[in-house]
Amino acid sequence: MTTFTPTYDVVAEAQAAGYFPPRHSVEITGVRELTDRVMRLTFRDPFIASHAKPAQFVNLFTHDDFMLMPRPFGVSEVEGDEVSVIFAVIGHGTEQLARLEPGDTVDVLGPLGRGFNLKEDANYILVGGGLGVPPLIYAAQKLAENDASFATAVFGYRNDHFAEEYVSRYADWSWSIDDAEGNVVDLLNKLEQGDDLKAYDRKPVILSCGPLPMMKAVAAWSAERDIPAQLSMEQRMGCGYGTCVLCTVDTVDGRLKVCSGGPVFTREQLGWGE
Amino acid sequence: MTTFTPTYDVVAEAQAAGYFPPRHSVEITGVRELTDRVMRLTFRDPFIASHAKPAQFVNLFTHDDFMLMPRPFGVSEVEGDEVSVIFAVIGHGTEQLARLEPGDTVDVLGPLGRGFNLKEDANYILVGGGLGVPPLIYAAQKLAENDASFATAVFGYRNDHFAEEYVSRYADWSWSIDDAEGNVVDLLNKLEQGDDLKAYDRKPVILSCGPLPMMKAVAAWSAERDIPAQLSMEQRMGCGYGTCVLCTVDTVDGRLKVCSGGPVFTREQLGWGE
Amino acid sequence: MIDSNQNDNHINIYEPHEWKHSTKVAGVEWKNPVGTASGTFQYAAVRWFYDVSQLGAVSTKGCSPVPWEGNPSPRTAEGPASNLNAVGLQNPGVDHYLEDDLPKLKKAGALVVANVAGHCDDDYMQVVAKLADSDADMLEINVSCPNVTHGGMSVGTDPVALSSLMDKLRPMTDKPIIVKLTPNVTDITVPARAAVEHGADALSMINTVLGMRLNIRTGEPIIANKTGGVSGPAVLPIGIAAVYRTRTVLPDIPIIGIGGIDSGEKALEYLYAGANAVEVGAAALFDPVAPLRIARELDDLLDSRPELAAKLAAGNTWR
Amino acid sequence: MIDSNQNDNHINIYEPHEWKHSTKVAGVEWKNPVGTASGTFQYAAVRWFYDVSQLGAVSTKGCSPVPWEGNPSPRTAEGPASNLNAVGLQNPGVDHYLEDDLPKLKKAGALVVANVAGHCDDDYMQVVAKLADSDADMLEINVSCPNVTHGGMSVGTDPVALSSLMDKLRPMTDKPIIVKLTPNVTDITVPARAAVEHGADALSMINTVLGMRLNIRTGEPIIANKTGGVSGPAVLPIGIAAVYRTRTVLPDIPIIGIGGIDSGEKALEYLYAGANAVEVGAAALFDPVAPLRIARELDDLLDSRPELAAKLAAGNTWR
Ligand SMILES: Cc1cc2nc3c(=O)[nH]c(=O)nc-3n(C[C@H](O)[C@H](O)[C@H](O)COP(=O)(O)OP(=O)(O)OC[C@H]3O[C@@H](n4cnc5c(N)ncnc54)[C@H](O)[C@@H]3O)c2cc1C
Ligand SMILES: Cc1cc2nc3c(=O)[nH]c(=O)nc-3n(C[C@H](O)[C@H](O)[C@H](O)COP(=O)(O)OP(=O)(O)OC[C@H]3O[C@@H](n4cnc5c(N)ncnc54)[C@H](O)[C@@H]3O)c2cc1C
Ligand SMILES: Cc1cc2nc3c(=O)[nH]c(=O)nc-3n(C[C@H](O)[C@H](O)[C@H](O)COP(=O)(O)O)c2cc1C
Ligand SMILES: Cc1cc2nc3c(=O)[nH]c(=O)nc-3n(C[C@H](O)[C@H](O)[C@H](O)COP(=O)(O)O)c2cc1C
Ligand code: FES
Ligand code: FES
Repeated sequence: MTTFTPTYDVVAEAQAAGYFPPRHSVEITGVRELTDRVMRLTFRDPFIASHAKPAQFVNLFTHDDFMLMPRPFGVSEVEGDEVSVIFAVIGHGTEQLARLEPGDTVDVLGPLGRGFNLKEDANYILVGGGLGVPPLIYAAQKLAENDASFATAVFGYRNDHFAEEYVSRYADWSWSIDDAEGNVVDLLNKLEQGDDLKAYDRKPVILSCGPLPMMKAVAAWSAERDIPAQLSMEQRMGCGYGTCVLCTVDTVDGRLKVCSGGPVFTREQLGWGE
Repeated sequence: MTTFTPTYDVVAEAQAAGYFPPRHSVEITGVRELTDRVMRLTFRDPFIASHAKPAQFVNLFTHDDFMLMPRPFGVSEVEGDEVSVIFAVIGHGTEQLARLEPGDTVDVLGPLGRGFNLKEDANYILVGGGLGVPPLIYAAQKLAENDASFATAVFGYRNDHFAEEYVSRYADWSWSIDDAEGNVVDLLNKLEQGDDLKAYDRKPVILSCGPLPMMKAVAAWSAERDIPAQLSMEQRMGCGYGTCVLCTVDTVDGRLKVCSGGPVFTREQLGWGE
Repeated sequence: MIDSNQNDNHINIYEPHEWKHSTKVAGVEWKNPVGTASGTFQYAAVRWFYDVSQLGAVSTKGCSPVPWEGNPSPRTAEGPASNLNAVGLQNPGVDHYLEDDLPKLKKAGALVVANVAGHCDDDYMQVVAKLADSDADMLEINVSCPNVTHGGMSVGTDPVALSSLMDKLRPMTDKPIIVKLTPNVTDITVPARAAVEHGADALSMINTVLGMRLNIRTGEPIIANKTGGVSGPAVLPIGIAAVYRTRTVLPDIPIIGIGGIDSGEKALEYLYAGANAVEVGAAALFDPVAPLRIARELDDLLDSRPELAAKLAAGNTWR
Repeated sequence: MIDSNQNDNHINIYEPHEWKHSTKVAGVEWKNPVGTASGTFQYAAVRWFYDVSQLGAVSTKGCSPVPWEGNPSPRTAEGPASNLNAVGLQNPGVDHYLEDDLPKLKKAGALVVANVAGHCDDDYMQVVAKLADSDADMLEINVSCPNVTHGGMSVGTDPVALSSLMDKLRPMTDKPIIVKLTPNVTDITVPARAAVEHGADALSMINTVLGMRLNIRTGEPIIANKTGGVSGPAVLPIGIAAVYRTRTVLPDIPIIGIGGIDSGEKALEYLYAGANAVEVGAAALFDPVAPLRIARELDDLLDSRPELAAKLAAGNTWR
């Protein structure tokens, strides 16, 4: 009986009073299985659609009262007032979210966290691995709105290249690799050799999200080349909005909250690859 | 994630193996609000429909994992393979059950307990109060199948006489009263004076279900007249099938389980009205 | 739509099954690591639902020297994802147990853990004396009952009292003695060590957690006894911590994990925490066949964990 | 369709509200009986969601003499209807608190309960010394932290150590001292009495319950610290029992009830158990505005309970 979800428009009330919307219920408008146990879920939320920045995330909540904790997912695309996330089914929570159907509702809180810094006009090299890919799709989508910046997607998948369809809509160049072929650093090296990471005179900036070992390797790769790198981290979360200090990552400035200090940290903050 | 409900036919499997069906999922086929906060819920369950005896009950389970405990309700009518219960919304569990709609599913275990003994050909006087009425409707329904017995319903309601429509389908005679007019014992006395409790030469037997004070008064009334009385008791339950000893009532034979020793006890067992 | 929920993987618990993964508790082989927890299993009720010989073991209702009438009703209330109970150990006494329940269970082929209750040391001794020559396979001493020999506190909360009780019981029988511990203590490893040092062959944990609910319409306690014991899914993390911490201190003692188990996955979690076996309590109140379903789920989960399965079969544990 | 669920009764928590039912804790008036629980409220995070001055009080994150970095990650796991945490009291220290959090909260109009952490008696003394002259309205001493002065056990589990700590802290300040007790003890009324006899003006209870989860894919603990503290709905009956039993032993001490509160109804249940006020913890993790929503629900529920409301307003309790 903890259903926190009001049936009235709590988002409008919060905004009218000058506050950020609390957890609220939204309608699922689309569900697609991209590959085995990887789902794309779309819901209608004008507030999140108009405010979310790349690498920001949303907390989704299951309808199962055994699982009260938030499930954080990076925003992967926004179309009109519809927001999409792409997620892997790894436990009971994502199993339940994977069973949602259009017309169902789900509770959401967001957008949360600090996204990528995309202010600079640059050639953003989006280095993603596995389920780190979704936020980078959204980065590509946002970058596509800015003619002065470019987006080069460099994605690594375990097997099926499930997100190419989406990223290819937005990225200026899109490359991918899977475990059978090698890892993203192999791909980066190959692209570098073929001069495929250059975009006219634009300065390269790495945006990365993926498994920890991959991101550490990417950080080292970028450090060697003195390319700035922004890395989006993952951590088990209690609240997702900065109130519980359950989601820390070790940085050169001490233990910082991933949910509000991040999820995006610079290579320098993490002290990686130096 | 304790959904115990299999999606396959566990009832058939259990029966095939010679066992009683465990908890299983059934489809709601009808929902009606009889009066303020009193609902009639119908579900399809061939097993319960063909086995339930009057005053036997079913455990219903909510879909809310906060509320794992069974909600026991007396069977109030059976039509074909559909089973109905009538219940008052008194807490969070019944609130949730009241929100079910046709096509929804609900988990059920039953039929449970020992019902009324209706073997004797007699004039059964069904004395019900409030939400004790539903099992007596089913007693009337079953008695209607036996030409040698009669059913005289004597029901007390708080205000709205919500069950008359149903009991009048089956009972040979049906009387009712509400709080504004008096209580069931007042009504019994009035009917006795008007000779309305007699059914030809049939021996009277009282079947009663209702609030404790009412049943005690009915027990006293029947004891004075030396009329046998079977009383259906209510107790908070843990399991409903006799395994936990959480549902006892004090009897002359010690503390007995309401769910499996009862819910029906004789006046003598309870030591009431002597 | 992804359909990977375990409940949708059809396990027909009524079909004959060859158990693949056994365990050993204090030298006694269980055909699988799942038993019932005391107080949530009565043969007369459960026999209608499944073949009780299919379980690893059945722990029967706490047994006292004479019949006990228990607490007045209501005896139960609900908590979020839990059940509260205050049965007060109502049971028909050890003589009835020996004449009725035990022979029926043995005839049905069950491996029987006879749970023993007492309000003073003498109660326990009387029951153990009678069970010593019985067909019960193991004894489980419930030390969570209020004990008058030790000033009303339960023996399980007082390591000195527990040691002295064990010193009395241990010489009385060669049957394996399991001591069932209460979580309502500052540090469960203290009574655990006391029990083992004074002769326990195994430990089981946890009994119920002290709790209470009030009726907000009346402002009064729901249970006649006022407080009760919390069980069911809500207590899972408490039971896991108890087993894990005890295993750290006592690397060799067999432990039966109890508390909040309602799926094969949760049973498995206890095994990883260091348990040799588990008992299922409240889940059986919500569905009679839960213990058997859980045993079958666990049997399948162990297929892909040969290292753990081998350790259990040999009487060892994951940790 | 019956529509009586409280969540469908539209309470607009953003609308200005005249609080109808206040309470008094150790002489300090709270505009309503609902505060936040320590460790689940950070002003910098919550200020975006609602006006914190609307709460009865805010209990801030445990404060140590110097910055503490806490435990490594992962720090959290999920239990059925609960959350497990092992933050390890990460906080920026009392000086930062006095310079930053506290002035901001006071400026925002909040009634501030400053929660104090320590790994030894001296830690507590240093923090209390600095808070004594601050704008904090009340102090809340968290005695659940592992304490090196007393051999690593938490002071809350040892009534002698707790008494001696209170003897040191009590003379240091005139501010009301609330002692926050851990439920991980054999009998919570024992430290409760020790705290009160040694100068506590009020008690708050419960802190988190010891628990643990393992990952069944790896067989290893989910939380880096291995064990953690269980909070959230699952612990409700444990908290209610703690308050009720303490109230029975200590009829006059103000008690703040904590544990599993996620609705006005559950807050009310604590008041019936004998609490003067409540604090809301984990519920705020699942929805930032939960404490304010609960306060509003309770304010309405108290309308129909004038006797209880009057007692609270006067600083008395239901029991
Ligand atoms: C900022 C952020 C963005 C993320 N974006 C994505 C994304 O776009 N796509 C995607 O597939 N996954 C993403 N994740 C991981 C995703 O949150 C987890 O896979 C998911 O919460 C697992 O839930 P579960 O119930 O299936 O797993 P369970 O293991 O059953 O969950 C138990 C608890 O652990 C937490 N948990 C388990 N695994 C993780 C994890 N890897 N990271 C964080 N919490 C975890 C759950 O949230 C829950 O509280 C992101 C995580 C973070 C922190
Ligand atoms: C044998 C039997 C037959 C019954 N038949 C009917 C019927 O036909 N119609 C009807 O309206 N009611 C009947 N009841 C009562 C019905 O079970 C309760 O009203 C219902 O369980 C309340 O659930 P809740 O979640 O709304 O209440 P809550 O108070 O939220 O429930 C909390 C817990 O207490 C139990 N509980 C609360 N009140 C009662 C009660 N009066 N009796 C037993 N358990 C209770 C619940 O089952 C649940 O486990 C019967 C009870 C029994 C024992
Ligand atoms: C109704 C009920 C009765 C119980 N009776 C006993 C008992 O007689 N002896 C005992 O040792 N434990 C008893 N217990 C405790 C359980 O055996 C078990 O330790 C506890 O419920 C935790 O497990 P669970 O969460 O799976 O229920 C009882 C529990 C319940 C719910
Ligand atoms: C993430 C987290 C951090 C906590 N930190 C503290 C703390 O610093 N000091 C303290 O006294 N209690 C702390 N607690 C305990 C809570 O204040 C509260 O006592 C407990 O969580 C039970 O309440 P709940 O069930 O409402 O969460 C913390 C709890 C959580 C969940
Ligand atoms: S998850 Fe709560 S502070 Fe980050
Ligand atoms: S409810 Fe379990 S024995 Fe009656």
